[in-house]
Amino acid sequence: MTDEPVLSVRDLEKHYPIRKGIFNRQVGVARAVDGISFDIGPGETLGLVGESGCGKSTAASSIVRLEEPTAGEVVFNGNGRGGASRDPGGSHPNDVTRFSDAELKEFRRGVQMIFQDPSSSFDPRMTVGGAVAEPLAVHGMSDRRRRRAIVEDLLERVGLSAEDYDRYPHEFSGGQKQRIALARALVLNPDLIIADEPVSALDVSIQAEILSLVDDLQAEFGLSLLFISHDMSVIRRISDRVAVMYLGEIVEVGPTDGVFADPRHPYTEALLSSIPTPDPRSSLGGIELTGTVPSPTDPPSGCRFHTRCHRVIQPDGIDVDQSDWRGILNFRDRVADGRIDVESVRENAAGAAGTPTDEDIGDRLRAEFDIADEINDPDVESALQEAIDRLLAGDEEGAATLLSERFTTPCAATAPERTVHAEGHESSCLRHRSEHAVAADHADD
Amino acid sequence: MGFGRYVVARTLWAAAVSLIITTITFLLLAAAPNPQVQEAATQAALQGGDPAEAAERARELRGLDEPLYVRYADFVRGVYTLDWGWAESRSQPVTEALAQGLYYTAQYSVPWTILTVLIGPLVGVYSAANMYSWKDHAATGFAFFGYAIPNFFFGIILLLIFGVWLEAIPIVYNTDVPVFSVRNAVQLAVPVFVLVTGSIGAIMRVSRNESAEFQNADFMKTAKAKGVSPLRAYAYHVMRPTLVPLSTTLVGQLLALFLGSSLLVEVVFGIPGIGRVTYDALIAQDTNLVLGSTLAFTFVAVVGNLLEDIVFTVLDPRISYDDR
Amino acid sequence: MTTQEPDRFDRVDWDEISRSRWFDPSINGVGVLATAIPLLLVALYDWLVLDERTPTLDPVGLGWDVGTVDYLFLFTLSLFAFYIVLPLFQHPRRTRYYWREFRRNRPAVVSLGWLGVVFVGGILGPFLVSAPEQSILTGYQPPVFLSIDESYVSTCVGDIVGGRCQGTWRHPLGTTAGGKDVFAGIVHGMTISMQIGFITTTIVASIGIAVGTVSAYAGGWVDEVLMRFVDVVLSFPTLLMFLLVLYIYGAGLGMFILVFSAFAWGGTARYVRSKSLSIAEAEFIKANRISGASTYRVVRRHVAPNAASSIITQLTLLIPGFLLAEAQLAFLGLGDSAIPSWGQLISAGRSDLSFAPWIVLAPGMVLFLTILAFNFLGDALLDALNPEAEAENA
Amino acid sequence: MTSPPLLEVEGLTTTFDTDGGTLTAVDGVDFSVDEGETVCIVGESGSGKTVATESITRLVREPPGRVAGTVRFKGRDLLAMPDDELREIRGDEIAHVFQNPQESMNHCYTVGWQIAEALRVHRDVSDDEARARATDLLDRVGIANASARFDDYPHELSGGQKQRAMIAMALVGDPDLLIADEPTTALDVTVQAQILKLLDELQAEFGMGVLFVTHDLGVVAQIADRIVVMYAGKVMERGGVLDVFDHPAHPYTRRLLDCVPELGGDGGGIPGTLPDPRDPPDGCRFAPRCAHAEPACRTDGQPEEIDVRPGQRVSCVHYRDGRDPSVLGEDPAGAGSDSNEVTSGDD
Repeated sequence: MTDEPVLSVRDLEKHYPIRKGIFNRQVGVARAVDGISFDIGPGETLGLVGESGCGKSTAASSIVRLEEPTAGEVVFNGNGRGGASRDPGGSHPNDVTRFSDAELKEFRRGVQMIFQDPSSSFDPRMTVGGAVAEPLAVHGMSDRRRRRAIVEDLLERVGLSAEDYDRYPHEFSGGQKQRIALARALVLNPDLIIADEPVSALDVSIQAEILSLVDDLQAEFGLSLLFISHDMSVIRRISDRVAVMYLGEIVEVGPTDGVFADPRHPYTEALLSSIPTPDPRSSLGGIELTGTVPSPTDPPSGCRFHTRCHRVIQPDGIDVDQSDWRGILNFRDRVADGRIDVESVRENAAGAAGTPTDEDIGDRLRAEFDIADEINDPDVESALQEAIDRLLAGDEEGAATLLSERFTTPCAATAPERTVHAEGHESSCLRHRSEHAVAADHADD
Repeated sequence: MGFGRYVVARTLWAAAVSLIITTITFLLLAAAPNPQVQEAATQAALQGGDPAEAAERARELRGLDEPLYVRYADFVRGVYTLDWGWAESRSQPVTEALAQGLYYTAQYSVPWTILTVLIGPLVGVYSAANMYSWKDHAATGFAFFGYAIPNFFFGIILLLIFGVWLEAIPIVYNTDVPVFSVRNAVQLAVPVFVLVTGSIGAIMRVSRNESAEFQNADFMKTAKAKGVSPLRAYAYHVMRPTLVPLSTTLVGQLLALFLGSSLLVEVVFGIPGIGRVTYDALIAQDTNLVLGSTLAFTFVAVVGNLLEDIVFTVLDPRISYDDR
Repeated sequence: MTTQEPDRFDRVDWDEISRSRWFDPSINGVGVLATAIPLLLVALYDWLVLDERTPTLDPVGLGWDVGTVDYLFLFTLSLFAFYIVLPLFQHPRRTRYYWREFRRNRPAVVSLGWLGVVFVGGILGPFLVSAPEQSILTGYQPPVFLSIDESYVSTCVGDIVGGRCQGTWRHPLGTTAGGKDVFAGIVHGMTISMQIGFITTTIVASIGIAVGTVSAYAGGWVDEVLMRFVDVVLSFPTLLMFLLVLYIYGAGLGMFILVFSAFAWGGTARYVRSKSLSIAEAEFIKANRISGASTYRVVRRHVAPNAASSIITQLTLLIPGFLLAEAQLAFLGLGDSAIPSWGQLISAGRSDLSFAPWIVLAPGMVLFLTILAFNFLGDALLDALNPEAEAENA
Repeated sequence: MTSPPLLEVEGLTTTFDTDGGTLTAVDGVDFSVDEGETVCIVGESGSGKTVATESITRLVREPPGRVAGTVRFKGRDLLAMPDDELREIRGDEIAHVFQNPQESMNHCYTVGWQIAEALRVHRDVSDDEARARATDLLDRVGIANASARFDDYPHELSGGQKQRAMIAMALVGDPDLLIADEPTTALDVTVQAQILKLLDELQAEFGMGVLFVTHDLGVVAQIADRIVVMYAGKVMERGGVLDVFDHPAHPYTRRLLDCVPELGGDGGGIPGTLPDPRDPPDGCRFAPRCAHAEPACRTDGQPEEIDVRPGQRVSCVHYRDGRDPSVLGEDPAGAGSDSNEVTSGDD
């Protein structure tokens, strides 16, 4: 019972249909969240981090059923529902996605949310006291004086005063509004709070204050926290464990210290290295991600990160410089998309020195994709040169065919499995294939 | 790529709307007692005949004894083949009567529309550029005056001043003067002025408010930082985006005024345009002509809305045709 | 209430609370019901018991015959009182804030004053000023301080000085050709204008809000069908439709109100829909849903009130359109000539413009000022209720 | 430093007339930028840093704004200059990149048109030349397939691409000074890293001076040569980036650095809020929120700036002659830990 997680998410999916035309035909799906799994223990903070558009906020709204998840299971053991065991049919009695309306309403007392934008977090026509008291009224507390007493006490706990009850949202600063939002999230005494980028609209100095407040409240009331942010330093400050999300999938999960000290997925590595270190002696740099950001409507096959990965695997028989390899793959993808305009390259090369020769243009192309002028593997070099020649000769299709036949990566073919690196530290990258892979199905642990 | 298809789809929709309106008009007519049939019955009764029989004959004569769907089919066919019947009060086909009216309506509508479209947005943007100055207040005052004063009332007052007291314009529009002549221009000046004051106010307000938003937009700061001169900045960066929301108001406003006030203005100034034709038909209980002018105005409205939608899509590059 | 130990959020026994449920009606709803029920009873009594010719209030000794329009008017007045005016007193802090914003626009304050006069005049006027009556003998009386050539008037109420009939306080704004007092006509016209304004606005708002929110919340094909329908409604040239209806069925005030509200709600519905959609995106709506509030509660407590504050502006700007339309039709002689509206007065004086201009000018100016006042008011409300402006000033 | 600085700002004061009185956003601020140098203005939102940079080329709306002081750029006073002369400099010699690329582009025109516009207003170029130059710049800032992107509308580009296009727009006139106002705040970290790197490369290539506004101390540490710390319209401290990070002198700078746990701070934030710019405190602007404030801090206006180290100056009474600044705590970054030792368990 003590080991039971408060929240346990399994293979959660949220797909949005994409409709077009007069008849609203469904022409595809956007896989905003595509099979994520994680647990949050009692009193624990899990940080969910990723770039904008990776699906972290959608994940949050699917968990609390602000939006109906497409598939998957969300088991919530808080609110005194703990200790339940799986039905013989395999479904869990605490599965939020199967809750009836009444159960759902009760579940809402156990899970609350805080949102990003302090300015739209409150009904402009309602006093903040009224807004904080609203959940109490929703759940049937009809005694106005009692509601007021509870809310006044709570406002003081989050660092405001009881007199603020009758003031309107526009009278507060962003930081104060987030405190009020915290009060509203707490008022039903939930077991879990989901915070969706609660500090990203605030100044650093205010951020720090809010984070401390969250820390204190969490300790006092034994809250569990799912903390969503794109800001690695905020995540580091608040989380016990981190889950890194990329394009609808969790690519790495583990204890904060472990992940920050030893990121095992190339994406986590790139993300960490992108944070500007507040040390004036370190130089600018880190890993620069090249390639285009794929759309969730058409995610790349295999490992979703392979189109931007700086560690993308070379197939057997090819052994070139890693940055050349990345460049060749980018070049290949761009040619395949027909998005290389030879004419404009020619024009730009012309600006430098007279009429450009094919060689100049070839060099320019290589420079654009960070490919060395001469690749040390002669086979690769000749194939690449052949493709460039075809491209310059106007045979775009030929170049594309050649490139896609010649240069492939296992990352595009195989979806990586989870690999366990240390206690609770897992990541999904093909580079870890040799290590021990976990079983694909997750039993309740 | 999608633009052609969008236009086609939108046009089809406009056609559907016109059919719906035609249908409703038909139903309204079908549900009401026909004044001519009643008249025939009354006549028969007065002359000692059998009113019921007379009514029956009158109904037969007008094909009212046919089943509803047949009449409906006939009606729709008539509407779309421009076979709008005979205007008894004017002893000419309805379409011809309307065409004659249009000749006079166009004489003041064209200058009025052009003036409104040209002056309205310019004054609005100017007003926004000088926000809260006396120029802005003056323009705002004029705008409010313009759309608050009822056109017919304003027309009466001006007619009282210029027609009765100063005798500068004829009290009743003179159809004998040539179209392109000073005298025609003089006698049309007052109605055009009345209509421009009425229509320009709303357009000025919309362009003022919208452009006020755009001139405070970040991209204006960018333009300024690029070294763009204020005149160029207003012409390119404020005027252009203002036209997008304005296009939706502009057509609507002009249409509303055209459909409503032109009738009043023609009655006040005695211009024998479409509005006057409609009015006379109403007084004379000429069903075919009333119906014809109503349909004519309705189709103008439908086409106007169609144009508005298409212009809006052309003006705003952010709209994708697939979404609509 | 325990004083030593204040209630704390983490000491609430929710099991106990969720077992007790009871109905908690708001004072506003109670108020409206309290006025609507007697009104309905009177209306039923009027309809079922009294014969057509007996004035409704005859049993209590009053001569006022309450018509359908009057019932509707009284009902909308009670809605206005309990859902617009009363909340202003219930939330003094917010009212003060809006008033501060509103007060900055001086023309709007003046406009509000003028509309107050029209409102009070429209409600109390008919009880204080008797309806203008035909009296051919006292036709063409000039307004006070003005005069008219003796030859136009058959009997001059005031003095005749130098062959000119002087105006008197008995007819402060003069009389029409038929001897109807213009001032009394204007006061009674206020009632008509208020009735048109209140009733059409209420109908338009009800249909518009209902269609708009349903469209926004239902989505899918319901949304599609409703919005296409709105397209059709908006394509109708209202004035012409009215001409047609009037041509076929004849027109009274009730018909006018019906037709105009039936064709005017399209814009409101569209507006409410887009407003509801944008409000539904706001995080406070998510916060409420996450608190377990039902869709109905969210719409009623948050979406509708927030959309309403913007609709008020839009509706304020619709009213002058109705007044203008009524005046236009009356002017064309197509309205119900039994209704003492401003438009009727204007049209009555049109042929006498050259020598008795007050018959047209007085009601025309009142109409103009009223329309102007509504426009100023709408403009100021737009600024005062604009949430963006609130954020900037915060 | 013998040659005069590229940009020299003295006593820059920007006020706005509002309904509630006159609001002083920037209050007598001095700073300078040398050729090829990156100066960062750091501060919380509302500290006046954006207004300060926009006042340099008088981009603030006047009225209600009013800009006073002197801004010498290559020896000429921009604030005393007639408008048309200043316009020649804007976009040509001094270029701006703003925070929000989404809003900073006009949605009605193509990206290429907007880049070429900057060129067209300053040079007499043909359409083809303008197009060629704009395409070239798009290519240079790393937008793939530049000639096709030229005809895209802003909404067709991603946030990062838009900011790259904005940079291309700024570079059109080969500026000597680039003013970048939080250019990466609205972007993802991975994109931010790319943009910062791009700016760094372009600065080396074009030899521009860069005035960079940010609240992110990580970014500051990465790119700045010198720092100006602003608070409530006043400069609190200035100096070389190493000096300020290693030995922050002003209590405000210290608290700011403390907000960053990576620097060993407590991450406790700064209690209180910015003063009302319509009614600023009498003494040091930071005194109401300062843990070390004493009566002398609350009178006589913002203290004079005092040299604490070559090139590092601070505006704080504790550094006045004969006073011992050690009351503020000894160690720079760790200074805050003395006031709040209980915080733990966050890592």
